Amino acid sequence: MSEHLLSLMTFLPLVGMVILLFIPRDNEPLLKSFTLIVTLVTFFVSLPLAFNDAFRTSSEMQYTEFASWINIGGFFQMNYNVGIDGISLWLVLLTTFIMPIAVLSTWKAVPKGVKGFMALLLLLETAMLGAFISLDLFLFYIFWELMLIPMYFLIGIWGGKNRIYAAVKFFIYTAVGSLLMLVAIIYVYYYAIQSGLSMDGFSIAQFYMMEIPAGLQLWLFLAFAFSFAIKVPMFPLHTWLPDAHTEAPTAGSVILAAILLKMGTYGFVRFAIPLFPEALQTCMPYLATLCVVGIIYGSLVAMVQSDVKKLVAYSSVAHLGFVMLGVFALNLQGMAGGLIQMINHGISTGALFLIVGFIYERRHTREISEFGGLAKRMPILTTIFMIITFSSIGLPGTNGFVGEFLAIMGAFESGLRWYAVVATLGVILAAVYMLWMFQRVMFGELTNPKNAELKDLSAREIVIMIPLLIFVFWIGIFPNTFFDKMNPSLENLIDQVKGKQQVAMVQHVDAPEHLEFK
Amino acid sequence: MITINHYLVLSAILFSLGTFGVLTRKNAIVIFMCIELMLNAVNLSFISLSSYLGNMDGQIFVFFVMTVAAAEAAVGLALMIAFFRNRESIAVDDFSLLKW
Amino acid sequence: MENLVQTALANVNFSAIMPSLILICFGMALLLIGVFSRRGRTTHIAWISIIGLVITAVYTYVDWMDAESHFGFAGHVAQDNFAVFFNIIFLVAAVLTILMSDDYLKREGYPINEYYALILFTTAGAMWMASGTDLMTIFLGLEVLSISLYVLAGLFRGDVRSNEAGLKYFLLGAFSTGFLLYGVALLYGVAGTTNIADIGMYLSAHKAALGNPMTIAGMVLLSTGFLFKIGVVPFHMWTPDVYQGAPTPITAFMSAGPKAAAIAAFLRILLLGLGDLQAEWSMMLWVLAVLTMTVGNFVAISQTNLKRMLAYSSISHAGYALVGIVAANEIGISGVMFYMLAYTFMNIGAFAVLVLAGKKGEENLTLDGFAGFGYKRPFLGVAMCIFLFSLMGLPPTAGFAGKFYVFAGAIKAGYIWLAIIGVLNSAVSLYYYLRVMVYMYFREPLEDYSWVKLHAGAVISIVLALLGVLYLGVLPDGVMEMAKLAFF
Amino acid sequence: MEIFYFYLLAVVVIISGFLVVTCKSPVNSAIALMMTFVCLANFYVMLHAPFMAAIQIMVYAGAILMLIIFTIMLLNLGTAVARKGSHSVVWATVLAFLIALQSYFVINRGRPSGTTGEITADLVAKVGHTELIARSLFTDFLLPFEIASILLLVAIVGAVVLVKKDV
Amino acid sequence: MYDKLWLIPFFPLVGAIINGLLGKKVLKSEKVIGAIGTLAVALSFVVSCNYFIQLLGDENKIHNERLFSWMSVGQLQVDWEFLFDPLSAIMLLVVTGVGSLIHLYSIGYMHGEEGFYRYFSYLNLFIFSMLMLVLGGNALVMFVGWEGVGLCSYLLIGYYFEKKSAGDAAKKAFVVNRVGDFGFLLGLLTLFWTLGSEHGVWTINFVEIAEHGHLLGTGSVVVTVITLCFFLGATGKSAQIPLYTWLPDAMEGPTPVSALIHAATMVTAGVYMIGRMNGLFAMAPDTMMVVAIIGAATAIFAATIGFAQNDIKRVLAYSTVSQLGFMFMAMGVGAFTAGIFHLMTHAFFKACLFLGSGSVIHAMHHALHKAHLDDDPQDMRNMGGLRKFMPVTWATFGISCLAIAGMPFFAGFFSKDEILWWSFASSRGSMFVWVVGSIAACMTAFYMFRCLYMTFHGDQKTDPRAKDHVHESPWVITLPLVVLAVLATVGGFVGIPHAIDFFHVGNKLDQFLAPVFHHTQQTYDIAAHGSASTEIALMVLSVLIGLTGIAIATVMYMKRPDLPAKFTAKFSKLHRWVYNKWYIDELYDFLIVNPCKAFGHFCWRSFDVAVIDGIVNGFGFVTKGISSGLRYLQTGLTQTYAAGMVIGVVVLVGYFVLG
Repeated sequence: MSEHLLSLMTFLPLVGMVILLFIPRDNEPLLKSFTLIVTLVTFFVSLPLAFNDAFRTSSEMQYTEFASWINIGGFFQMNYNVGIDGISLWLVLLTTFIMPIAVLSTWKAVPKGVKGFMALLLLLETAMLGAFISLDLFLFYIFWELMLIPMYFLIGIWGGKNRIYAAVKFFIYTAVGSLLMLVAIIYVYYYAIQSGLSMDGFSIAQFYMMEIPAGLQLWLFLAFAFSFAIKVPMFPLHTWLPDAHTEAPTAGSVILAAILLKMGTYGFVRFAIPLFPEALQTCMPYLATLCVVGIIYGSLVAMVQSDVKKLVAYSSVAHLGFVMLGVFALNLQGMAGGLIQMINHGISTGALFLIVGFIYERRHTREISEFGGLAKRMPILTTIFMIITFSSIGLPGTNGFVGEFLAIMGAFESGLRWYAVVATLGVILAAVYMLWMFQRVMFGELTNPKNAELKDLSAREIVIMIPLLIFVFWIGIFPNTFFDKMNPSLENLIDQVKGKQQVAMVQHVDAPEHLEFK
Repeated sequence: MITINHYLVLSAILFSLGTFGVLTRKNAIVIFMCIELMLNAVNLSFISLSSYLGNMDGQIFVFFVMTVAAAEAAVGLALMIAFFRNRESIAVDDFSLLKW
Repeated sequence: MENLVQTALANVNFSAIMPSLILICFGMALLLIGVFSRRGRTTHIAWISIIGLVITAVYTYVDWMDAESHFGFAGHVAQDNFAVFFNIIFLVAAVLTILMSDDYLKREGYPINEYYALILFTTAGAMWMASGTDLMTIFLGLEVLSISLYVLAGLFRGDVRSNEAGLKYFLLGAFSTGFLLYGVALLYGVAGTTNIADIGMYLSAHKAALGNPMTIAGMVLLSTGFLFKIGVVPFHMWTPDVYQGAPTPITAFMSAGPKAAAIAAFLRILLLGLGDLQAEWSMMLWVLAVLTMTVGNFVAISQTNLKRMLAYSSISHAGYALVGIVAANEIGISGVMFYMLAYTFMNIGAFAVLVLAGKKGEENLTLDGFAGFGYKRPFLGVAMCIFLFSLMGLPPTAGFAGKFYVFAGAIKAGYIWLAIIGVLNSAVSLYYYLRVMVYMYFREPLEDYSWVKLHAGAVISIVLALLGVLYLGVLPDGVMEMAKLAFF
Repeated sequence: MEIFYFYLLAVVVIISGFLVVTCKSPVNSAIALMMTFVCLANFYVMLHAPFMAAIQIMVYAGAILMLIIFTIMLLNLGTAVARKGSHSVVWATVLAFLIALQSYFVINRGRPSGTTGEITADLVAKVGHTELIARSLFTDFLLPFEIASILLLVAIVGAVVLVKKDV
Repeated sequence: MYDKLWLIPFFPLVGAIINGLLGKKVLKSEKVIGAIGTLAVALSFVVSCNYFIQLLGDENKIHNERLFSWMSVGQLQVDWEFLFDPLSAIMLLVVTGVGSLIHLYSIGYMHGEEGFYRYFSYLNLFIFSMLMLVLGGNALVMFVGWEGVGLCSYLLIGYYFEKKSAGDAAKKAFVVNRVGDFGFLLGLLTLFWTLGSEHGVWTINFVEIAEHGHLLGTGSVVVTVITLCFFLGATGKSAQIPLYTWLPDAMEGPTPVSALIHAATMVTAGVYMIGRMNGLFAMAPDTMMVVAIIGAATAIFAATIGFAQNDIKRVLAYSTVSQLGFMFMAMGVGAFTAGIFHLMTHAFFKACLFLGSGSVIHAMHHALHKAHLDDDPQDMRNMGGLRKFMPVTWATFGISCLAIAGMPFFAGFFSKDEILWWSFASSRGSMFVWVVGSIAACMTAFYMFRCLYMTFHGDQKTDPRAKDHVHESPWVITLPLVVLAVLATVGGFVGIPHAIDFFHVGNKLDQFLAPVFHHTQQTYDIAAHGSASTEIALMVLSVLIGLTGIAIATVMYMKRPDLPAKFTAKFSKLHRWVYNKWYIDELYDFLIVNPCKAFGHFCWRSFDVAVIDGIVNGFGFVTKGISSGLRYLQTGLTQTYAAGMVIGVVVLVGYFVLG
């Protein structure tokens, strides 16, 4: 059983989708509850991962599965090669954890085509899980691209009024990056073969072993980084995000924020950085600058938004700036901070989008100016909203603090002191825009008559929020549950990268006559 | 003494004449005739080369080119007639519904 | 006299032309049956022709199994793996086309029974092109192919667009034949033979001949003939018009079968005949590939008629195929073969959807005509989406696998920039493919598409195409191995 | 002596070719084309290919051209309505000129360097051209010959399909 | 032995949760809710007392109680741990003691508010965070409390969230505090990083910092930077220049909140924090000097503003700022004990003052409400002569005024004089600081008595219709007043200065705090050198100064009530500036807030939308442009196509053959 756990977890939603297609389209309750069950089952299937103590001790890949998929002798070979370590573990769990919530959140929100909606959600889950668990670069790429399709439809069909622009922008923006990455993948593969590695598919384990001359690394790294940076999104490649978020339906935004964006950051941690450490060294200052600019810029722009969802979207840009800063710090604190911050962002921002969704379902507007004084009508929402707000501000005791603190600390320790200092300013700005928004939406007199009759959260909506709230505090107070299992893998990763960088410093690797450019 | 080049040059001239015709004439049938002219030019070079090299292949090729020309003539003219039935014209400028 | 007959018979080797032979026989049979069957009744003919094709396919498959090349007719044909692989492509194309044709022809009011015979002949011609080892055979195959296509394109004699398509195709085709022949003549003059292998041997034996302008001019002119058929910029201009004007199934067929045939012949000539000129032709094709991809994709963006848009997209796909030829290494070439097969499935599939979606006269095959189509006709909508994703080259579809191998070949051969231009182009292409989906799903339906009937034939061909697309996408290695074996 | 004859014919060919391209009325062009064919036949004879000359006359002048003229008459196209695209003429001239130039260049620089075969003028004279053609047609070129037959079949069927009025 | 420390913050937390979750639906009744809230704090007060006594009898005065690990990432090992030593012990008593009194008071004061449960759960939550801050055994746990109190003050200031001003004030408070926290974080990071990477001590535990702090080197740049960063944090929390502006606005909150948070406890966190890190600060003389100067400057600056305010709570607020200035002055000159001492006494009398004002406002509010008037119940110009209506309030208020004015043998007297003495005689002190301090003291006396007179004395200026509705508050309100007044009276005797220690009681407080401060003070020989006579002389002087202040007040607001008007008329410009708090808020808006917003707008409109998206969409447009250009090559004319082919051929052949 357990040796196929990952596959089971990954393809369960797909199977679910296929079954779903046979449910009559007009039987909406069944469709919804079926989807919910599938996602829940997936979650429970994935649960054992969390309680496996192997992660505490070993940095090895766990639950690995290997099957030769495509093998064309001489040309190339790709395998179904999956497994997880401390790095991907929590992202996988985050995915399986968020999905049921997302499904539950759409209970009333989907006006038409429930069937299609649910089917796409399930497809999306498979794609995302696949991307997180694949240890084969090619396999990763396949899932990576596969993610675009459902998201494109989710935004385009069930989105807001500007949805078409947003959907197409999202798709092309992301695809451009990944196509360049594809070229780089193929190139690095043949390069590996040419430099005499016996490649077993596109297995990253073997890619880690190869030595690439710095000049070449730079190009390849840029290709990878470009694609990941778009997904993260890092300034200045972030402009697809506000549109996509604003137009997407609630579930879409939640998944987009909570999981899809993590693909980019995860890509950096898993591929771009360990594959091309020297290139990273070269680009570090620029990348770090981008992160910091992203933090400040995102906060400033978020501050002046008039649309709640846009505001949250821009705040994501800032938060992910912290994540990337921590990751680029290349030390344990930084990386652990970055990783935990990925989870935090998933939880907090996901929750924020849910809340915005709740409000939107009631008022069908997201203009801040339309609100004010909701606190009087909906105390429960206010309380939850407040907690989430403060967690995303990074109040100690909530999850946000742990992540931001460690990320900053990591950056601080690794020669990026001044970046860290500026980033810390971002913490102030976070307070400014979040609280200002909160005040304008929740506080003040209840002037707008349309808000007078708002209902407070329903039981379902509370049920949706509770798990998120639990984790807000859990991560804030017992983050070690997560760190214990991350650290070995991270330490290993860091040693490896640092080691390579040292080697590169002392003796310059001279390439075998590498593929010439024509 | 007539060298091979004489023939080749001659065929080249004919060929370009044919091209010129194809590019300028408006009447589809005339254009087709110009194409025939081009084919004949090619035939000329085939045969001259064949006799210069002293092997049959070239001439056989011409043999088939003629067959093809005949076949094309049949089909082509049929097409023109069909078109003419609908448009009362076979001026090339008249078949430009499909564009851009 | 005796010895003449002996030598004549000595050359005969039917196993070298068996597939085309079967098709020809069936074609003639169909003509006869057509004569004796009531007018307007074409269904049985269609099915018979399919039987013929299937038999041929089976034979071809068996032929593949015993995996030995058959030569014959004094080195005019070779039924080698290469030919067999392409034969399969042609057969697939023909079957899918015929499946969707019957009801279409009836709807458009031209239930012509010669139609099927002509398609079989076309297929045979394509086979001769693929298996011909002598410029003469290839030329004749090409002509059989072209002439029947002229007819098929202009089949709807009452329809001005169809006439126009046929006429344009005919005039330009004949014109390009002129250049092709001139090229052949020059090469003949240089090498003194029209047998590809001999030309190759001659050129590699006499390096001096490589510098001979006649050789290179011959190479270029010869190529133009095939590039015309493949639809490469700047010889592509007939494509959109003809594709738009021709009956839709024919368009589907043209975009797959003949294109593949031309590529097959072209590959054989380039690799066996002109292998020593690789530097030149790969350079030439580099430029043309870039031009083709770019023009195809860019112009497709501003198209509103789907047939025309797909025509331009097929131009750009020809460009991708050229990328593999430029690479001219094992993976590149077998990539091209694979790509042609994949393209056959996805493109014919897409056209099959159009066949079903069209009203009589097909005025409604525009983007606006597809508003909300996906809701009203879910099956067709989903199928169309999958075909489009495959055309975009998204995993896990055949299109992705194909593009991947082609570009992999290019990269392995070091044509990084070509690959980059290629992927950027496919990024551009995303836009107009996505737009179709935008109309199908993101727009509210304007009409109820009540006229769309799911005819058995077309549906079968769509399903087959879907299976092909997904199979090639998920498990490409089997076919890829074949292509690899086919590479000589 | 022969060379003069060649030049004479060449001039005629070129002139008639030119007429084909330029004549207002398609009929005149057809006549001019006929002239060209005949002259070419002469060249074939000079090139020791009498049989080719014969079928040149028969097929081209006899069959194809007749067909063409027949069509012209059928569609009674008078002088082509002169929609003159003058600039197109200029371009065409330039292009045609370039082609001529290039081919001239090619022919001058390059030279046909094929492996010379055994078919010499006196062999042709001795055995007879027709027989030689026939030999190779029925031995080496059997397959193309068969294909050609299919080709004609296709052409016939096609022509019928395209032109017959009813379905 | 001290392993039950966690109970102390635990009770308020439980109280907060119970009231927060069940308050609205289940408990409902104010009695129950109030009881729970008060009880929770009272319990932790009891526990604290217990441990306090235990500590008194204990040689080892410093106890670090580790609960469980928080973050363990590489060298960063952070635990949830408590530090219980004399310093935190005293703070515990103050917080829980005053806290429980104020809870009791609130029951009466908040009576009938709809958010009653909310109020009490917030208040408990505040006590919890404050206790975390106080008990925090390492900088990070302290930071939890540090931001926690910020959060609670946000919640409580914004308690009347319908009022926009309340919302603004709350936001302002939190954001300004955040600026301080920014400093705190940076200081923490630099400290951790420097100690770790340069001296191999990876720690943020206070005890270990105190132990290894010296490694940083006295007066070194890094230690100065670190301490300055921490001090920035302190200025934020304790409303010092330049970050004091939030405190006056914070008066939007209910009065007990102002008493508890913005007078007694939270705002003193900065002082406490410096006391915690006295080792580090002592190592950085420059920082100490900065602290002293800022403290002095704040003390006098705030006092000036206090002159012209008419809102009773605002007056108190500015006096708080100014008193905090005193405390920082103390810290700055190394008089750590004195600082903490003043912190304590200030907690007593300022809490008393606020609660008194609360009682007045409460009364006024009722009166005006009954009379259906909407005059401002907080405006002193509507008061006067309330003495006869509410004697208890008047008495307690008066006592506290005496205390704050530093009248002999009231609590304020001892603490303030010790501060002034140290600032005069300490090795880190200076004449200048002393002078400024004394003037501030004088002004304090003046405006406090101004306040007293305007409120309770003179003839009543309240609207006649409301007059007879004014009456004394219920016992739950008066009881805390009395208790605090008593404390304000006798509280000072725990720290009798050596000079006037005639009965040799000794400075109990000093002795008690010795384990925390003496080591530092000895290491960096910080001490007040001077003869007892000088000290006594100074004492007399400062008493006189205080008296002068009171005298002026008496003259202006009792004997010649027309004078103030004259003055304001005479120095109208000055008065306007003072009245408008020197326009500091406006300055900040102009310098920081507005530019930020403007820049934000610029980034969004002009960069995000215009430039980046401009480029992105630009690609689209260009592509479409090219496309619609190219498509017209497709003329539909066969001969164009043919020409295209010919051109292609010509170019290719030309390139290969000629080229």
